[in-house]
Amino acid sequence: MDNFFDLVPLVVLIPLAGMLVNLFTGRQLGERGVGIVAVGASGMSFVIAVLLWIAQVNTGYKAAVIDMPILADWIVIPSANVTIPWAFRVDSLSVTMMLVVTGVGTLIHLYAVGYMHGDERFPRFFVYMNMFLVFMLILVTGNNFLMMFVGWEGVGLCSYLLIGFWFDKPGGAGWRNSDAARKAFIVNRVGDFGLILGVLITFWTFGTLDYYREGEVPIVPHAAAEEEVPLFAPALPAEDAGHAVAGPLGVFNQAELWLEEGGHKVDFGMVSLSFETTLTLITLLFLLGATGKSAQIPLFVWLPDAMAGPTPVSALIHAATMVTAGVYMMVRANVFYHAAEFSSFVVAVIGATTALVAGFIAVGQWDIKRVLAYSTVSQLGFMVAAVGVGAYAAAMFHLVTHACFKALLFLASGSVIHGMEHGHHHATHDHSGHHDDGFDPQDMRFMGGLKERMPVTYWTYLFGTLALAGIIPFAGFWSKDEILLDSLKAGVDKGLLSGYIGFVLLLTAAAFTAFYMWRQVSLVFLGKPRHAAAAHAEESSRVMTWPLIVLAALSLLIGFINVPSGFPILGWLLGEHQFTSFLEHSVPYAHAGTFSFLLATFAVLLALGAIYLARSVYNDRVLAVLREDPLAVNTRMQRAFALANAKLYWDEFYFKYLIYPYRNAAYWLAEQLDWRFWHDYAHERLLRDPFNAATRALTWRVDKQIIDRSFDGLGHAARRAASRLRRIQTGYVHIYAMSVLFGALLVMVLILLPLIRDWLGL
Amino acid sequence: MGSSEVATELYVLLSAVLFIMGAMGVLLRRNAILVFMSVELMLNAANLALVAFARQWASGAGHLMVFFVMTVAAAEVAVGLALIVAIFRTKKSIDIDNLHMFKG
Amino acid sequence: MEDISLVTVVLMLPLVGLVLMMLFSRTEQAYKWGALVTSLVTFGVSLLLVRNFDTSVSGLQMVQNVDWITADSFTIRYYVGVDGISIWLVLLTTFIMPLAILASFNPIKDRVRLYYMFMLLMEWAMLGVFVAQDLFLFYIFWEVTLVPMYFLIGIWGAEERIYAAVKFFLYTMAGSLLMLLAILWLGNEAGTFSVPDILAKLDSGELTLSTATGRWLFLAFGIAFAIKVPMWPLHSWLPDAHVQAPTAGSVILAGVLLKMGTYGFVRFNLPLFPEASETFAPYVAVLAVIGIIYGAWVSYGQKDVKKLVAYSSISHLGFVMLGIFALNPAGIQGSILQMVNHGISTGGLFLLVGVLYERRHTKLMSAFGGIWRAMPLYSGIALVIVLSSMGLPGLNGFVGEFTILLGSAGSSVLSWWFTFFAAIGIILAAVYMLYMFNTVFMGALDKEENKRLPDLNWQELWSLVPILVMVFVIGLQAGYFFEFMDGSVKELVNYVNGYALSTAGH
Amino acid sequence: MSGVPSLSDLNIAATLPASFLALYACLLMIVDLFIPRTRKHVTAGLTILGLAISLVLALLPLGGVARFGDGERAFGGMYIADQFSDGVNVIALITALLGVMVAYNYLDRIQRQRGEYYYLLLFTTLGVMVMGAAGDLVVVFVALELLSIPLYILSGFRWPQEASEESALKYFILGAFASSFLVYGIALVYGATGVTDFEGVWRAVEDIIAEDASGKYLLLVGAGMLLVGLGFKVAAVPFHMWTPDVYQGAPTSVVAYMSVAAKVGGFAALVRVLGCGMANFSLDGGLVAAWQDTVWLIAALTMILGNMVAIVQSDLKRLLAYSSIAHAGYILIGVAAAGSVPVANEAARAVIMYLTAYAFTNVGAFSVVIAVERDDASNTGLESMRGLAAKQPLLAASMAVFMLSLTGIPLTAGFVGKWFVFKAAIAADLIPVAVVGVVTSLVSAYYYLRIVWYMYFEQGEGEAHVPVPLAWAISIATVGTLVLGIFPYLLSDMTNEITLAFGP
Repeated sequence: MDNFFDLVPLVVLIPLAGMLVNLFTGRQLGERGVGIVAVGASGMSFVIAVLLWIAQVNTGYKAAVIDMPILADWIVIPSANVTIPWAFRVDSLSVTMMLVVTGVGTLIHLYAVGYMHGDERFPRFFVYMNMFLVFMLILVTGNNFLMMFVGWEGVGLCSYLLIGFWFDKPGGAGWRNSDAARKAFIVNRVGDFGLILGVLITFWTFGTLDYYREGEVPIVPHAAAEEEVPLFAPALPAEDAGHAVAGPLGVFNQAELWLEEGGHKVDFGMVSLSFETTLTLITLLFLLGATGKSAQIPLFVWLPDAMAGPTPVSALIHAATMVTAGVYMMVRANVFYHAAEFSSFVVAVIGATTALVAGFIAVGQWDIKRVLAYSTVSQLGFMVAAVGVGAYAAAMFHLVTHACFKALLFLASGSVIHGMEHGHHHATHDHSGHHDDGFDPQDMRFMGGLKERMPVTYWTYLFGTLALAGIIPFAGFWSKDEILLDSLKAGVDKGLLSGYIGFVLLLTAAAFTAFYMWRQVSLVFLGKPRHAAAAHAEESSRVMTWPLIVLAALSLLIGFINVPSGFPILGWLLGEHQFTSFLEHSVPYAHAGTFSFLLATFAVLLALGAIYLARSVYNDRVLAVLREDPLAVNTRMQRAFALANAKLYWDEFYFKYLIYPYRNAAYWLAEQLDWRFWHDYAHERLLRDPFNAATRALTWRVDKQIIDRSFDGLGHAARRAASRLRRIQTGYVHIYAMSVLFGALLVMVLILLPLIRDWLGL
Repeated sequence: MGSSEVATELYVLLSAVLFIMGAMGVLLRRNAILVFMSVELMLNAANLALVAFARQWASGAGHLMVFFVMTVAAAEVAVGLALIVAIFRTKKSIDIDNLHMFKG
Repeated sequence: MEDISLVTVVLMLPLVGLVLMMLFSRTEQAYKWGALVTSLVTFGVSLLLVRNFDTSVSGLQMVQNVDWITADSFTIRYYVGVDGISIWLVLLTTFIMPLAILASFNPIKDRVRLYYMFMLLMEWAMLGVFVAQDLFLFYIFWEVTLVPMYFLIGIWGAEERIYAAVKFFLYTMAGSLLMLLAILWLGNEAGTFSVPDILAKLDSGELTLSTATGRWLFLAFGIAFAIKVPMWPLHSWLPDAHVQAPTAGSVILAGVLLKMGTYGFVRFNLPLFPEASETFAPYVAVLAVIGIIYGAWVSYGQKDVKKLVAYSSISHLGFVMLGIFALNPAGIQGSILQMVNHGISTGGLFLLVGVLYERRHTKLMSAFGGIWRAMPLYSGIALVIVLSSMGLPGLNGFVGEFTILLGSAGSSVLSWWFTFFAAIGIILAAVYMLYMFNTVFMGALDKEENKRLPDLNWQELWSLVPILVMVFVIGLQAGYFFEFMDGSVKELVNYVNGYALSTAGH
Repeated sequence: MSGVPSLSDLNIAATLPASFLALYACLLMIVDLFIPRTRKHVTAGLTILGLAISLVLALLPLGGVARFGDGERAFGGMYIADQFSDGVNVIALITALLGVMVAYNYLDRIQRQRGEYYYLLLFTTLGVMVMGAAGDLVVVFVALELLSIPLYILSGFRWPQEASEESALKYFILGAFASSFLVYGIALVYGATGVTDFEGVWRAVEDIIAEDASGKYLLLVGAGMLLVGLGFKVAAVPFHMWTPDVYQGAPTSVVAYMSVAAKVGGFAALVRVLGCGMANFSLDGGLVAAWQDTVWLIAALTMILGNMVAIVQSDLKRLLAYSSIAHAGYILIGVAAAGSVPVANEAARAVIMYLTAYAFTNVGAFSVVIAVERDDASNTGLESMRGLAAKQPLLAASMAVFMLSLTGIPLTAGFVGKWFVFKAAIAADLIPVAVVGVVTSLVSAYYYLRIVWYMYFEQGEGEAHVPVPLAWAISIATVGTLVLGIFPYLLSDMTNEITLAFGP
């Protein structure tokens, strides 16, 4: 089964081929052909991922580094000891990500065939989608940070293109889809700035960017390996004793060795830092990258706007896969984060805070997708916080489960939107007199009662909601519970402050989650239709509902892959923490979650309580009469609601203090400083004009007048001396002669100057 | 050198005075012919100096030079007068102050 | 007389083509095609340079070294050759020229013959700059590039063309005259103008430059190159020249001409004045980083697409300068590659702007919007080139920028702050590039006159496709390009550092 | 010196190009009497023939093909036939050839087709040649007058046109005035050294320096006077003021010729007098001549004033006049460099290179002016250049080449000239003046480029009149400018062995 590993390039190349086929022949293929190619490419990629998984299992979770076919090494500078190859890494972590990306991706592709039906840019959409798969898979399969960066920015590009897919759709109030797209790209770039700096420092610290070299296995840390026999003994080449900068080891093992050794200094060109400081620096910079891609504070602002893209995009890119790249990256760098305590603290706090803040904002949103977007931000906060408290396995676990149920929720919401649009079309068609009342198919205020009209969507949506809310036995319960428990344990067992902070914030966030999700369910599906569109909504086609059903099933079941140890019955039935064991082979600091009956019960009760609360606030009776949010009219809650509704004025803050100043400064620089001052004033007033003045002076003053006038004067004087009393006209010849004479005097003075100086004793 | 002989310096001084007088003449006179004669005066001042130096160095080169200067001066006179005549025909004036057709 | 080297052949081909064209071509059509064929043949032959290049040799290859002017106190040689530093720039030149010529087919309707003559003259002079190893020869080519460009801008440029042409000429000449003095001074001391000989003399101690002298000479050369680059704050000629030049002129300006400045730094300043290079490195780097951020910032404030692209060059070349003065192999190799990358992507951007200008005769961004809908092929290509310019990984721009940052981060003469601020430039690049892309290509197609814009015609398409190909080739396979320059750069860096060591020993 | 030299001692063969031309000119003067007024093209043809023969005779020794006579000295050291004088000969003759070509049709157009023009031109040329070969101050003086007097006449050749006459008289009076300075300078040098031949002066200077004799004051003043006299001829600031007026007033064909010829003569003499005679005249026993500072200061002044004033000129002839003043400044740098003994030869070569470049370029530029000038001497404003490129592409291209050459852009002769001159200046450690040189070159670029942009970038009438001989002259000038620019070694190799110094 070893040779299955060699298939890994295909994971990337098949979607690439699909993309190229659709790019060049999309117009000829027609919708059906394009759909087959795109979904087929994605599906085949999934098959390869499954094969790789099988290969992993069969080879005892061996990792492999596979070179890219056709392309040789990417950046190689022998004299600078830089070697950055195109190489894939197959290990349990990358295979996990591959499975998620291609698996969920295929379903969403399939769904999108239905969703995008009839769009004039149908082929282009699938070109982008396949391109996204290409980059996402490069991101997760690359064996070095730079390849990851390629994928990292590449998915950012796809995100840009897909958010702006309907770039010419007239947007409201000066904010267009293309602006949302641009915002996403630029905010991400801010994160990438951190990431690339981190990569640079990583390179100069280790002399390489490879995670692990070919044939190298992760050194299992002694701390984590206490109770277990190390699965793999470190296979260190003998000559590595000296830890050369460009050592034959990948970055992680190198770091492990240096940490063990202690006191290692890293020499950069001008500074020398202790290795621990360097790691802190690197991890903080990586964190900046992660806050961009995984939408954490302070860079999460792009994600809600990203909902301007078609819904499958929101599901695939902005919920299930791309946004988790930051989490993947930090898990990948778990060796670093484990060693960098301060950074981990920051990570935990940022993650937990984001989870809470986003959860809070989600409560105040009207747009069905926006709620989900903030929910995504919040859930990503959970994952990031998990990384921060050292629960790498839990973070990945939540990543996987979240991918399923959040994709489901988005797709289902897409189905709702589709249905609403259909209903609206139907309604306006039927009642020609019906005039538009600012209808927005995504605004939940126009919905209600869709449960009857769209039963499949309703039920799948319900599954997703329960999973997200963390209701046992849905997937979300297992992963969220593991994160909560791990952070509590980090606090209690290891005495980490971040653990306590994380636990409290995340628990609160979990309650918010359940609340806003049930608010959404109530507003969308329950009660009576509040608008003609909702009343006429229709269930989506089967190509759209089937993926929903599959995902709903996954949302229910996927949690069982990592049943915590100590869970009654299920643990015995399905095996305990299977997923963690799988992951451990590539994530040295992954550790299995245990189970706390008390906490689990508490969390579930909390969620149920929040659901109850939500239902009691958003009950049918109230909604039937009120077009406003019940909270907005509640005197005690309305200020909080307004704050949530305004997204905490986060965007406004950025606009006021960053974007407008930057833009205005740009105008000022461009028009005033560079053009008016430097280009015009400095060159004309300070260079050209004085030069012209000098020229004029030389021409009219010196060449004509000084010589003219002074000689004129001289001539007068001379004439007076010669007792010539009559007025004498001057003529040019005289002046010229005078100038010759003057010149002669000048020459005399000049030529005698050294002698004159001698005489005067100077 | 006998006491009756005049020192070379005095000749040179005289020639310098003549030269300066000639130069002043060029500067002050407006009649082309007078200007021209002033130039001749300057040349002759140089001649005087040459002869004086020739006497001092007791070499013939100075004398030789004087002959050439005189010859050339004659040639110049010829050309100069021709020009003056020509311009007189055109302008009915040989006032060199009237020669200012050109302006920078 | 030794055999004629391939470098000479490449160098002289445009001239041969020019002469043949003048002798045998009668019609304008013949001039067009003659120029295109000549430039294509030159490109083809220059590919042989790559094939014959021996990457294990760090010095000059395919050298031709003939005495040209001899005098008792000095000699001047026709001394040409390529090494790892110059070969890609030669290739860049031969690559860009056919594209520029092809892109001129439609827009140039006036004085066609003269135009193509100047184009070939331009190619010849630019190639000369990159292969000349004698300072006299170098200076000749350096100055000669001014002449055709002066005419290209002045005759076929836009409204303000005369002002731009004269400013371009005077600005560049101002710098190069100082360089002329430095060249004369150096040649006078060394008794030769050939750079390898001077280096050998410096190395053997036969010629020594005092610290002060070295610094003065560095400045004299440096200012000339800095104007050409152009480094902030000497950039004021650039927006004029780039904006007013005809499309092909802008392509050549941005694509090749600016590289002469950065190339000059690598070729002359570093090896000839190593001490001064190390001393001035932080100062140059400060200007470079200011340029990166300033250029990007000012680009964002532009209303005219062409001006935006022009200012972006200041930012991009700031990166190149930063890499050069990191004074380590990664930085310098990154810079050299980035010179090529900038030539390709900014050349491409100017071609793109030219396409728009051809159709609408305006370059104001506000005149467009939603072009993607009207011209999908064009916009798709534009997207790739824009991304390449803003350094998307996997495309060429990224490799260069990354390697430069890698170099500057690991530099022993530059502090980390340079890398930090330069990296900010990457963010800002996205800001202005996407601003441009969004304004011109995205958004609603709401202007009536834009709705029926025809997509690319075949000349435009084929002038862009090679650029597209190179964007990917370099982006994915930069190692191949680095391999060629590695030996030469390594030697250069050793030389510079060796000097530093020897002075440290004193 | 004493004793009557025999004819063979005179070594007349060494002076072949000059003596041939002298004889030929005299003969032509007689022959011309028998050529009817309507057939003056015969005179022109004969002039060209004579010049061509003389040119060949001058080129043979310069090219190292043949050397006439026995050694470099002729007429007892009065005439020095070395590479420098060969160089001057060639330049003078080429200039004269071009001068005849541009004149022929021009004279027809202004109805002054007379034989005198041609043989006066020959005499002037002879004067230039002899100046370059002068081995004695007396010869310098005589040659200077031989050069000047015909030029006075030629300047007034368009009489009774007032402008022409006025310029002639002006030139004449001021020229004579300056000559008297020269003569007085000669007298003083003679007074200080007791000799007039350069070799003698050189020796005497060594003695004066060695003894620190008071003669050095006399010598310094004498050198200064010589500088004044010759500086006037080359139009150095502040003796330049006649130049624009005379250039504007004189017939353009004369200007084309004399702007070069007078300069070549003046500079040849300056190099001979200062370089040959007094390069060793250093007051502190060093290697730098006492007059060097003065010369380079004048050079700097000349370059600055010439270039800056040229900018505001609106008449082509005046502009070129100021340009020619500026170029005198550049060449003076070379002369100044000759004041450093180790650099003297290189500097002399630089002067030759520059003068050659200048000859082709400047005659060419004035030829273009002749082409656009109307018969009534109008249309010489800068506007006459507008749109020339569209109507007269070749003429415009030539003019562009000349302008680039005057600016000093590579691949033109002007650059080579500047290169050599600046090189010499740097070798002589005259960096400040070299800096002034390059900075003013930049300034000059502006007004030269303006002519180019008028021709190429703007629309206009573009009227021009290019008869065959003028076309030939322009072509030769263009080709010469380019060939010298591209293959400078053709000339630099020929002038490789210029030796000025008499000293050990």
